[in-house]
Amino acid sequence: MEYKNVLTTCPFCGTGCGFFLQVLDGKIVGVLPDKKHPVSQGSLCVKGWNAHGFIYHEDRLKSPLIRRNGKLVEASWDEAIELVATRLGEIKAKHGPDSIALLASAKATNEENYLFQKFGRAVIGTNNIDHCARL
Amino acid sequence: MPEPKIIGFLCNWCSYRGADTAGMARLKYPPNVKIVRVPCSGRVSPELVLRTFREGADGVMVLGCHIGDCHYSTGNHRAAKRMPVLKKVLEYSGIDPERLCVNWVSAAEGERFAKIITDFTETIRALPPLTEEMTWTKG
Amino acid sequence: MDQRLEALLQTIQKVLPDVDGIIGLKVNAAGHIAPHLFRKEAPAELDGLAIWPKYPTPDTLRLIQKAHPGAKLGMVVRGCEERGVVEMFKHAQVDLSNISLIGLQCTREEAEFCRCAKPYTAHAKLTVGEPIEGVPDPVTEGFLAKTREERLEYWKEQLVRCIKCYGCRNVCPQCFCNVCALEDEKWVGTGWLPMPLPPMYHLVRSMHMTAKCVACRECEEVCPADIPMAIQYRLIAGDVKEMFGYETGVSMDEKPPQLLVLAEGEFERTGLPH
Amino acid sequence: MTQTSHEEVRIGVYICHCGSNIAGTVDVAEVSRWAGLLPNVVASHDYKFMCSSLGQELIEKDIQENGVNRVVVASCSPHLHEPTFRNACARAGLNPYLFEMANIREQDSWVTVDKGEATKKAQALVAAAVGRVAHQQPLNSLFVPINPDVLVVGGGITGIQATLEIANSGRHVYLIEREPSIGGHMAQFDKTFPTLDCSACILTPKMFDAGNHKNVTMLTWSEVEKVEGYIGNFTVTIRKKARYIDVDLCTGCGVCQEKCPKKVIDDVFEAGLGYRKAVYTPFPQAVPKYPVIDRVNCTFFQKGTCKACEKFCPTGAIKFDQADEVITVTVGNIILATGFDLFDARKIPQYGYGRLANVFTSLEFERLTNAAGPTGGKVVMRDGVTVPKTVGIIHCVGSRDKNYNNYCSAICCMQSLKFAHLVKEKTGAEVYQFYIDMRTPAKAYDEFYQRIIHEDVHFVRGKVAEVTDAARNPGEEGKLIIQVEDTLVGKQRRIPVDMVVLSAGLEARADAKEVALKFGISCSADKWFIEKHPKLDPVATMTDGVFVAGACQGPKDIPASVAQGAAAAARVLSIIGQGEIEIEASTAIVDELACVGCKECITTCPYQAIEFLEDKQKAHVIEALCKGCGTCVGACLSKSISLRHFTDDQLVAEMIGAMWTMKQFERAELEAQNA
Repeated sequence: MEYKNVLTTCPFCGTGCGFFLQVLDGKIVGVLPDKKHPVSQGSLCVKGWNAHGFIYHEDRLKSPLIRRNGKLVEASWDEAIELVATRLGEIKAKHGPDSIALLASAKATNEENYLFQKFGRAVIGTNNIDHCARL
Repeated sequence: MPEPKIIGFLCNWCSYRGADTAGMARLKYPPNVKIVRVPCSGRVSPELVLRTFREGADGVMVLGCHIGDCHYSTGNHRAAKRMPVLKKVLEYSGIDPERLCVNWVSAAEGERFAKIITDFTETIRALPPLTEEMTWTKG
Repeated sequence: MDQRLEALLQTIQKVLPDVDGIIGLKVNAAGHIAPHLFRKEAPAELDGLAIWPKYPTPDTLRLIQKAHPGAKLGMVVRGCEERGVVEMFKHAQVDLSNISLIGLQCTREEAEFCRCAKPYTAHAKLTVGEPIEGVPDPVTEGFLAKTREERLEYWKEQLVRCIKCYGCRNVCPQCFCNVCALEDEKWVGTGWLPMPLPPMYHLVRSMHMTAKCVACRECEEVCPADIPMAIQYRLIAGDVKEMFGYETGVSMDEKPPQLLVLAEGEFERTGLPH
Repeated sequence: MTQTSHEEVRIGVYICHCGSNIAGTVDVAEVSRWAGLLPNVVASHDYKFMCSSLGQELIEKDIQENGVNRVVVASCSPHLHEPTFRNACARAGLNPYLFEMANIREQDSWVTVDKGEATKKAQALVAAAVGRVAHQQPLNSLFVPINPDVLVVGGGITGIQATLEIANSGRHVYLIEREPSIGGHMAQFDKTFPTLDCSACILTPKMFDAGNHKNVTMLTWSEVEKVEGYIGNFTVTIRKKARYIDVDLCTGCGVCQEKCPKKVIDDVFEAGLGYRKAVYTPFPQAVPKYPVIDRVNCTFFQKGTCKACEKFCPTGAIKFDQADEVITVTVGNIILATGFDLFDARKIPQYGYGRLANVFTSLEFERLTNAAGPTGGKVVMRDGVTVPKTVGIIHCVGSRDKNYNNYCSAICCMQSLKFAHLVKEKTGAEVYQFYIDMRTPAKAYDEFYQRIIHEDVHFVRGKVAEVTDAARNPGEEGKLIIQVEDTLVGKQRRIPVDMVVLSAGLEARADAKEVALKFGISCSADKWFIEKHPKLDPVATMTDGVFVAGACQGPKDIPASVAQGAAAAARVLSIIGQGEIEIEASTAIVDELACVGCKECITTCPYQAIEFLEDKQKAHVIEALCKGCGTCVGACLSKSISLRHFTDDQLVAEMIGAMWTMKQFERAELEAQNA
């Protein structure tokens, strides 16, 4: 029997609210806002409150899926990246770099988002980059 | 001013029959109240009343059997305890609690039914339309 | 070390050998505080024992008991938390037969923060700190002085900020339903901010707090929009007491009044027509 | 018979003209045209009389030929024709719970003045029903076997009649009576109107038959404590009060009553005019013949010595150590025939009962005239010897009076006429009747009235103001003066008489409310038990399997009571004959996934119909006990419990249908104003 709270930062947007993950017997069972957190001061939005929801969700993706014959089937990361690279290359070759747009996510870290835009501008060669928070 | 829109939740055994009795006696009353039949006033959940207001009703009525005459023996006791609290919730939310009418009509009381309907329609007519009050910006 | 904390630590150390664990608050290395289950086998954890800010620990008890129904537990409770477990007990959500309550009496500052009328425990056999009298609730009293039109305006000013985070529902120890009416499109619509009026979310929630709200004010504390929603719950609690003589969280066996047959004189006090 | 929830909803709407009852006020053609445009409506008709066979055939044809799978009839109250149309649906193969009714007659055309408004209201009600019916689900009724045994509560003439009817048909009856003997009020009477035959002569054979019937278990000196269960399966707990007599040994010889030294005023059977012993049978022809010992007045029980009865009892049947016995019986149906109480004339002080010696109540007078009564049938004044020379009989005492009871007690006029005849016959005295209106509507009643008029009885029409012994002139000295406004002459009169008889009205039993609660039925404001329908179902109640008969349902004379006793028996026998019975299909159901086991529904259910499944920690509805009130739904915060046929979806859809229509009309009106 073990119950503890693990402090973490909300992954959903750039605000960086703090909350606790309630851990019961090694399993995350809920979220508690951190009342002493300098950013969120004990409050959360609906996303933060449900930040743990995906962890054990049956619909959670645990490996890449590739559509084969109209059906999504599990694939390895190498296969998936290979496919994305090939297809993006083909599109860029056929329609030009501006036929591709990139949509970044608040769920990724700053570093990841930096890499993402760099990939867009330097590798693909487009400025068509936007972010989910503008939706 | 538009006519008030009112929904009445009436128990099947007393108040709905009271409405029938008023009809059989050809008593006349305003047509504003549209009746939804429920088995017992105890069946009327607060959510149902609130949703009716949300839908644009200016007034809601919950009519049951007189205390002691409930077809389900004490179903209306629960309504008699739940509805006053709901009235308070309305009051504390700035919604006129008069917009919720809770009353008792027996199957024989056609005249009482017609009077309650007439009086309540008049009460609501004297208030501004609820949708007018329920806007975020004033004026 | 704070005197009250010291006393609490001593009491816990006294109880701990006889139970499987004690629910209390613990501070982590970064200075952040959250509920924790202090276990017999890890006595060193008690170095992190904390008392403020408070958290909705009745829900912690419910979570742990669900996984370990027979566990023998201690639990540090303030007045509101004690009332919380009492109500949850009456709703068959916790079992108090194996629970030792350790009452922690609130200080005046804490009581004032919560505008608390009952900052003390009533059932806990072991208590820490001196009980103090309740403090006034100027926010609720101020609201009560308003006219109906002013109340409506007041709530419009407050609720326009509501982002429907469901935080007040999530944090509430009395909101233990598996499925919540507030998530049912029939009762609470989705897709609009500010929410359309009348504010179904808050109206339904106020109604559901009847004879349930233990005035812990967790809902207000976690609200990102600083909406003082507990005003309504507190006023309703007062009315329920007046009409039906029921005080939430006080008695272990008194049933919620709205579920029962009218008792002598209650009908008259409801103000309904006879 | 079953439809899946996934099939396309195809609604048929039928607007009834009800001759001109609806069509005279509501534009039925317009409502029908408009209904045809509502979502999911595939057929819409208006017809002269939907309840006629041709109207019903219209529905059946649409179901069978046009694929209609939901039906809305807009006509009268569902209390009148819901069964009719449900049956029509069932005949056509559609589950009857896929039918909904809009009440546009009682709640619209009959109560609305303006034709345009009435039409709009009809449209709103039809839209509401259309919205609702789309969410309705087929339901199948539950059938439970009927226990053929019957409980009859009350051993007066009504209960006896019901008992005999059922017992003679071969079914078993438990007849329960709270007094030591069956017989009820009728056993106290001497003559019965209008035929003047002797009450005892016609009653006692029936009492004997009931008491000795092989199919009857008679439980006198007993009361029902608790009733559990439902139609077909009631469990009734009965307290058999201690008689202190071993009925297996007692022969009913009466020696104990003879030897008992304690005389007690008998204010039950003898209405306070006569005496009985502490061990007694209420009257000689009592059934059963066994006496009871009245503990409160028995010298042995009060002082610890005496036991005269025990000493003299030839069979050793006296048992002072007997205790109350609590038994349970199981029955399928219950008939309540608990009778009435007499209005307490003391409540009207100006009539002087209890204060002026020679003011008698009707029941006292019955005992006076009864040959087996305290005076041996002699009509004499309170002194026991003086024969009155003038008698005033006052009608409507406590009846038709807003200070007491608004209703007419139904028997007093005829009873008073009977009294007048008996006074005339036995004393030759002058008799005055003081009446408000004479009400003699039943067979041979008015003939009796005419006969009494010709017996030189004086009839004064007016409500008596006062009965007094304060004389204003020598002629009034020593008399009771009846002060009355004679409304036919239009003047005040003072009529001196020797004796006054108050025709006290009938009231519901003092404990009627508790009894109603016990049996799960309702009382009117006057505490009479409420029947299911005042005209068409006068002996059934809203609680299936519980019937009412006789004066407990309202004031009644003997013929009407007997008729109701037999009627209730017939209703019960018809249910028993079915073997099993359909119970309410609209019951509550718990969504176990959603239920959090907080037990609020269990606390609130008025019928203890919800149990807690300890293993699952969930609530569970016992369908056979659920009456479908939905109180649990109102209480469940997570809406994990719902009531079939009155679900939130259905009620919200119905409400929205009405609201949507009202808003449509409002918008149209605003646009018309702005244009």
